[in-house]
Amino acid sequence: MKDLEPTDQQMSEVKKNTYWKSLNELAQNKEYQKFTEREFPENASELTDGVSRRGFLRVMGASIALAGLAACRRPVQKILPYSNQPEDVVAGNPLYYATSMPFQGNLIGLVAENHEGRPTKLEGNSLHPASHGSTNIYNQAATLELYDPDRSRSPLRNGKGVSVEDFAEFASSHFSNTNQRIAFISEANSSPTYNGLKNEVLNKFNNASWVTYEPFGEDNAIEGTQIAFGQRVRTLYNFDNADVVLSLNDDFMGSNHPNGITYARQIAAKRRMNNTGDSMSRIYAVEDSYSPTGSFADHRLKLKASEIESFTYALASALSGRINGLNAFSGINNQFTDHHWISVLADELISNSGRSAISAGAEHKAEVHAAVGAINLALGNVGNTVSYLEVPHFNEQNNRQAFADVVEQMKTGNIDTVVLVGTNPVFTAPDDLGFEEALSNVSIVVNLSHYVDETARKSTWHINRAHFLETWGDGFSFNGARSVIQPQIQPLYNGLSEIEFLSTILTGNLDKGYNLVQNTFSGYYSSGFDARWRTILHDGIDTQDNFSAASVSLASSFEVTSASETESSGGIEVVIRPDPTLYDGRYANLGWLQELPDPMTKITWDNVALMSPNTAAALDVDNEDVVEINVNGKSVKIAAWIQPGHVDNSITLYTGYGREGIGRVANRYIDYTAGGVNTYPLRSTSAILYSNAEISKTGDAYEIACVQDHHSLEGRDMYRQATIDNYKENPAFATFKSVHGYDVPGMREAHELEKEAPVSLFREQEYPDNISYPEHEPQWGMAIDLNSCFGCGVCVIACQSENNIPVVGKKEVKRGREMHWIRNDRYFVGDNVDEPQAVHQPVPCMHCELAPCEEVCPVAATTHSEDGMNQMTYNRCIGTRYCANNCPYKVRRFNFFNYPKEYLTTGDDPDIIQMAMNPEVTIRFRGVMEKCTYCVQRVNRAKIEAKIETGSPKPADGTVQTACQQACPTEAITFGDLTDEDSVVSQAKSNDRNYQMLEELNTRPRTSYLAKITNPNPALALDINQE
Amino acid sequence: MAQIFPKWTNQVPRKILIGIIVLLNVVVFGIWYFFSPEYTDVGYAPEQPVPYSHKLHVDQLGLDCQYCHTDVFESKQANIPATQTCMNCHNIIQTESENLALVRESWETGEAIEWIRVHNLPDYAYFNHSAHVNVGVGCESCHGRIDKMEVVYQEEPLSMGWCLDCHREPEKYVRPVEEVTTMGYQVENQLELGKELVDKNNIHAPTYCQGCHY
Amino acid sequence: MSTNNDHTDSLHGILAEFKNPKQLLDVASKMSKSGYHKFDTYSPFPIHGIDKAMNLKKSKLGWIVLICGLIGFTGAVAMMYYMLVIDYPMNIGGKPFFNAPAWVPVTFELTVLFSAFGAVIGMFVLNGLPKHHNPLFNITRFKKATDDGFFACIEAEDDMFDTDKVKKLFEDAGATHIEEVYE
Amino acid sequence: MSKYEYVPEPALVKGNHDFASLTRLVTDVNLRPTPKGWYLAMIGANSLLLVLLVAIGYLFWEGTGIWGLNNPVGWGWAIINFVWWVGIGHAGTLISAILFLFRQDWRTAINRFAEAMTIFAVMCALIFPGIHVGRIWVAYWMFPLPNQMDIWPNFNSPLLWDVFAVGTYFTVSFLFWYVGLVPDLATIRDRATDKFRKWTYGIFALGWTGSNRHWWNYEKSYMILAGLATPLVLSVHTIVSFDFAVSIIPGWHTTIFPPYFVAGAIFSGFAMVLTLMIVARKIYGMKDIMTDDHMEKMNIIILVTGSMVGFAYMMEFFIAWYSGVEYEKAIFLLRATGPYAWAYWTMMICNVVSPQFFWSKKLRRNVYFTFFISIVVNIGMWFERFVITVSSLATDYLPSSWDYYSPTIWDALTYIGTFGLFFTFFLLFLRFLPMVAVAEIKAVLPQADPHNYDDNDEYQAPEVEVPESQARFY
Repeated sequence: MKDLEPTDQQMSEVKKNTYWKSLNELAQNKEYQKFTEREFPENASELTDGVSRRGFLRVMGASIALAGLAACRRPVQKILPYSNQPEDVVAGNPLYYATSMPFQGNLIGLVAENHEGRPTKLEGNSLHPASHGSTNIYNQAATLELYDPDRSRSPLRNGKGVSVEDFAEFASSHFSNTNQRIAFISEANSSPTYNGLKNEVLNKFNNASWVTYEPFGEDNAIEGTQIAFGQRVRTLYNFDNADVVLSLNDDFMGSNHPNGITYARQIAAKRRMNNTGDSMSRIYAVEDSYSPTGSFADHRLKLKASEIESFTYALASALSGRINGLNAFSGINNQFTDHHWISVLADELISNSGRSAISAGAEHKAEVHAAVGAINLALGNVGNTVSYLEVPHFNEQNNRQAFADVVEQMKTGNIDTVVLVGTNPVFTAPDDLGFEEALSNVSIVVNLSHYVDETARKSTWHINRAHFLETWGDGFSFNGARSVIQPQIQPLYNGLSEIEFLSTILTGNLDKGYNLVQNTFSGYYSSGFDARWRTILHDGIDTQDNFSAASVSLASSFEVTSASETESSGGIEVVIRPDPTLYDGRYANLGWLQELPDPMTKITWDNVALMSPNTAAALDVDNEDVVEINVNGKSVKIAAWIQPGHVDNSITLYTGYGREGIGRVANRYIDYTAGGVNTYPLRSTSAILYSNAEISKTGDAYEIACVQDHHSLEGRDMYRQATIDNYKENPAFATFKSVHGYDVPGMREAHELEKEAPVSLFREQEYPDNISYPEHEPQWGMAIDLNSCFGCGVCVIACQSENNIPVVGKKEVKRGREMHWIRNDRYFVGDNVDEPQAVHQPVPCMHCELAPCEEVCPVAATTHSEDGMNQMTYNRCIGTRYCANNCPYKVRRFNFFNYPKEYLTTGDDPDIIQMAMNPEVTIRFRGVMEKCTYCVQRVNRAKIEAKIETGSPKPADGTVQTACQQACPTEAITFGDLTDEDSVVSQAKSNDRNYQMLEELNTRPRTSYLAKITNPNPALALDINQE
Repeated sequence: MAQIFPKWTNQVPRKILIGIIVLLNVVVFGIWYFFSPEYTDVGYAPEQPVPYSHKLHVDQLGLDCQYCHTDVFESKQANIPATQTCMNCHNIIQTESENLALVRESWETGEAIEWIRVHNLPDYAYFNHSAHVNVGVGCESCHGRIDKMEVVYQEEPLSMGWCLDCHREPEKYVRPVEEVTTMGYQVENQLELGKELVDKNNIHAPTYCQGCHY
Repeated sequence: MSTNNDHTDSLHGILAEFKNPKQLLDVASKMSKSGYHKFDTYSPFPIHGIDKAMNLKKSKLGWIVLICGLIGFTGAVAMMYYMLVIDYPMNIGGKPFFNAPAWVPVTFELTVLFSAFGAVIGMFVLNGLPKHHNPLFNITRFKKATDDGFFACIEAEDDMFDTDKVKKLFEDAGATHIEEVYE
Repeated sequence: MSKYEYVPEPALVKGNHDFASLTRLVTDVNLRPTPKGWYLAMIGANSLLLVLLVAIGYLFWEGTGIWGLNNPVGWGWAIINFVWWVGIGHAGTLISAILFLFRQDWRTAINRFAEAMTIFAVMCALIFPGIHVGRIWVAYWMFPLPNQMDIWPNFNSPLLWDVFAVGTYFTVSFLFWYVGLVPDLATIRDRATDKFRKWTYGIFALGWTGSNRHWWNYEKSYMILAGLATPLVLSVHTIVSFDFAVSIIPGWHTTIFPPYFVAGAIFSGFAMVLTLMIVARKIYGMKDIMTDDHMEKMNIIILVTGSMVGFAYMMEFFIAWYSGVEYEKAIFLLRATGPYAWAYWTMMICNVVSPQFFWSKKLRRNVYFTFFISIVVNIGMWFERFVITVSSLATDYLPSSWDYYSPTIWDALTYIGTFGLFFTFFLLFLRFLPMVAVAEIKAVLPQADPHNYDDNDEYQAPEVEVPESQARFY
């Protein structure tokens, strides 16, 4: 990556230096007028291929009648070179800059790919400990958020558009009264600059109160450590050292966990099987709803969320007799005391003392976290698999309590001004607090947010927030690495970042975020700052001053306060969780995330009431039947969905849907009702995770767009797995012969003829020396390790971002026309209907050497390249769909409509979303087929670079990473040159577990799978058998 | 019974047949020629906002292509020079020229000069300059004798068939990498030399689709 | 356009109508046995056995069709070979460029297509059709030839043509009407 | 000739017709003023044609997405309709060519009619491959035309074979039809009284005189065309079946398809001819030519081909089981029991059960029952294509991609619209062209045979002695 040397000059001389650009700036110059004619604001750079590329196929279709005439003379195209060329920019070559994305207040290090000044793709920063080079779905979707045309575009005063200068003027007058009673309600933020400003604010305003409010977060975990250790610290796991992991309803690998990328990477690394000699960790999951972590576990126990607490105490109690430090739990007797799992887990944890880790779901009570902390401490895990970090920006008081107190103050009229920073409590606050009502008691409400959201509409002042890709910022990763946020583009709508916003409130001036951040960092270094700063910007991370580990001991006052016997009420309970693809709703307007299938249910565009088959039968409902869920007088109507593996008598609801008025995507897409139901009204302060509910069937039905209709493998062999013992006994368990007991047809004859591939009636193409492919080219191949995939779906989003895959909308998904080039199949397997195992299998194009799709194309639009890829030539395609029919893997996607047009043109707006498009990939027009290309644009770029540098078009191993591979947090996907025997992918393919899907068809896929290995505990396996 | 058709009508079918044959030939030839880039694109010479003369700068003043198109060996694009590049010299010479008014304006305001694109490939055809010039495809092979052009025009059809001519038989066209920017390069033993260069530079010009389309 | 029996026009031949297919068959046999060459018979449908009676030679159409069929066959193979092997060989599904089994259907179809063209066009060419103007159409009665009339005609160009002899021959054969046909 | 060896045919033309009366019977239809009923029918057909144009227009504007297609099911009604219409289009050429080669003189009553139906059915069929592609404006890339891209079609693709097969079939059928029409056009030319008809029919009659020298080449040509059309007609549905059989999809990938498709095509084609014939002969009073004997013979063919198709259905199951391929077994079980079982059983009842009624001679000769079954058979054959096309795609290898296909209103409108096209052309045919091959049917009258005249050149009707043992058949 290249480093960017930002100077004041670059920031201030926007006009001269066209590298940075904003729409408002454009509005004043004449390029802006052409903005709608051309599809990109390419004022800054030479018109690239990509710029006009995307328009072409569309124009071809729209003006077919004109084609004959227009062919005589082409339309005039203009090239706009730089006036003064920035030093780093080589027109046509992308630049890469480090930055970071704040997620739940913690930073994840990223590298942004920029084309002529517009970031188009985000990758993980391999130097950053929260990323290790990979990303989660929200990181990938951030580019779309940046170019979201529905983002708020200007400050609003009582709903009327004003300028940011007006706000500065207001701030300097209104906030000159330092004695007013101000409540600051902020999102979680780890930024040292921000927290510095927070302290300044609290110093300046005598009667100010500051609360941090997040609808989901680590509040309970922090309270738990307070109870257990008397310290408000962060729990950080190091699964690299954990041989046994117990998750108590904690989806720590999932996208919503603030440290999910790292945890997933660690867990997968601990379970990687390169040969039969390797060992792997064992994971136990106790959970109510099926989570990706649960699907990755070796053993999974279904418990209602309300039972987790009792289960935890029963476990602690069982351990208390055998190890020291858990005296507080001795004598607890509850319904789980005699549970088979308790004794098995106790044995397992004790025999792995110091090498085990127990985690609890973030929303569980503080007492549960306290108990888990005590157990981890007693087991000697602290320091090995668990550490506790002192986080400087944690507030002293309980955030949730503080928030409730502030709301109470607002209600009673004791607050004059409320400042809301990046948070949306009108939408997300627990219903019993009555936040909206409380807010109406406050005379001045100032809000900073990306969208004119529910809270912004109730505010006196709304300030449009700058996206993190537009602003300077800083912060810490979850594990405490200090990082910077480096802007990639000038704010498109002149928004303010949260530090600029606070600074304006403090000073009344519009300060530049760059100065604020640089000041913070220059404070850290008394000498040599400039060089240090350059390194920090280049690396995106400051290696110094990370969080320090707290030494913890059990608080002397620690005791189990809550009732030891928490008998569940027996009724149906409702559990409310953040959505696996939209989180708390802040990403609801991002089409990529709306259309990303839920990892476990494969539902897009909506939330549903997840329930077990038994519960559904008891309620007499089926998929898509609308049920009314009533909790303490509040009710929502939502479609039911049967989730195998869900605990009985429990319903899981996701938040984040049912948003109103924030954008076209979140509200409704095209002409079809989507966007789900707001479930926050069912949440209350006393029942933040679960509460008892009454369910009734309404008799209505609501269509749900689920991308997978069939969830059983039907006994087929697409997915292969074995226990580690079986693997060691029979390392070749995954081969076709092992699975079926006989060879692939034609293979026996092939052995006789000493050939490697099955013999068939058909001749194959041969190059000289009897090889199938020319030697002067690399031969690409991919291996997907099923032992690492837990179904998060980031590969899907990364591919969507890299390859300009359109969003098609709920209606089209419902019709079965989703466009994702890589999909993540999820099957439920196993003989036990109540305890199905969920498995994940990513399926991109297999790039078959003997591709069935190629033979049937009448116009040779899909053929084979010399580097062994199945090529799809869009501009030759006439759209017979025969190739898709004839693909046994069903990986081809057809543009039934002009999806890119609907997706890229957003009504009356300039087509700003097009700026998110990768200029190196053709936008596909209506009527053409498309599919995974192995990211051929990356491959070809690498080949050209290698050819120029070395004379050979074979790039060094690792030079080319496909988008899915690069994004994958568990490194499940490997890609590279098969002619290089030492390449990572060749190594992976030589693994015993390597198998080809549908090998008997003799399509010879270049993409193969490594079978999954599970590590069950014999004690529990027996248990299941006995049942 | 009266004759329905006069006697001369017996000649009509033959005439119609000949007519159809002639017409078909005309149509085929017409489409083949008039609908091809050879006819539609070659010779496109739009008037540029600044009357920049390649003939003057290249032929008479002897500037190398790379003086202005600096990125051609590094990037997929042979960049159109920034105004800055013009001003390197025109700060000093021809500072008052009317023809250069737009250049000076651009330099002062920072706004781009809107050049008209001459050589334009369809958006689905991915062409990389660096991949070509680094293995000895000369500028003039595609752009013609730029040094003789007062106004730049399109010399070659830039059609797929035309690209394939060279991709199939690169030895007919390649030259030593040092000679890439040479105008009017010609050797007698092109085929022999070309074959040597193809071997030396390990040229395997792709003729599969993904070489250019993705 | 000529009028009926316009004697200024040259004589085309003599046309006679007969009652039924049997008579026509008989007169056909008589005409050919008498040594006439330029004669013809006309009927609304082909009459079984009249080819022998008229001493017609085997039709050359079969040869024309064979040649056309061969053109279709070789043309198809040559076209595909040029396109997929010589001009732009592409790796399609890992199959060899010269993928003979896959070419059978198109080769067959083009062979049939060209043969059919040969059969139809050849037939019309052999019959000298289209010929919209025909001296026989001057005879009103000749309309019946496509309905229920059976006619025989000896053309004036025949070496042995003699109006009286011809008329006599037709009369003997039982012709119901005899007319002179003028150009 | 011994009377016991000769199994005589019932008279092909009923009633006391001679050459002239047959000419009048057939060609008067074209020469009479247009009946009002024809206009009414034409309005109906044109309305449907308009529906087709609207449906296609909207398709051009919006894209193939207006149909119910989805990801696993890339081919839906368009391909079903294509195969169905092509199948129907097999009857004409079969009757003209194969029955001609087998010297089945009864074909003369219906061959013109069936050939016309063939041509119009193939036209309806040809619409679909043209419009079902995503980018209709570049569909011409399927033809091997020289171009500046220097790229050619892929002759390995069954779809391209289809282009050549159906294109050839249409061309040859049309030529065959036209060659047969020429003498009859001459008949109308000679009977026409107004100048317009004389001119138009005259131009297309090409100056036909009925010369026996011409007839000689003509018959040769006709026989060669029949000889060419016979393998052609078998090849066309064979190649259409290759669209499926050459693929890799379970339920498609099977060698039984060519014979089974051809049998099905004949089956549906004869049914369609019957449907049309029963109505037309009533309206136009052609019962003397298109007799109940014809209907019965065709019903026997329907019975035979229907049973062949039924045999094929069962053989598919047997082979699926016998092959031991799990995907193959699964797809056939799913057809009979899965989400498309309703379509499968509709097909079975219509195609396999309904023709079995024709074992009864009484039902074979019952006009109303035949009409009913002929329609049922075509419904069944449509469902056969539906079952093959959709069910295989909907549930193929990977259970994850299984999806249900349901059509939209535009699928239905396009299909209905093709009937508009079909009937528009058919009505024009009935009105303006002789619906029976007059010259050919005259040739099979006993009067046409010179042997049936005595020494005084007087017609003697041949005596037919029907042996006792055979008599019950007639």
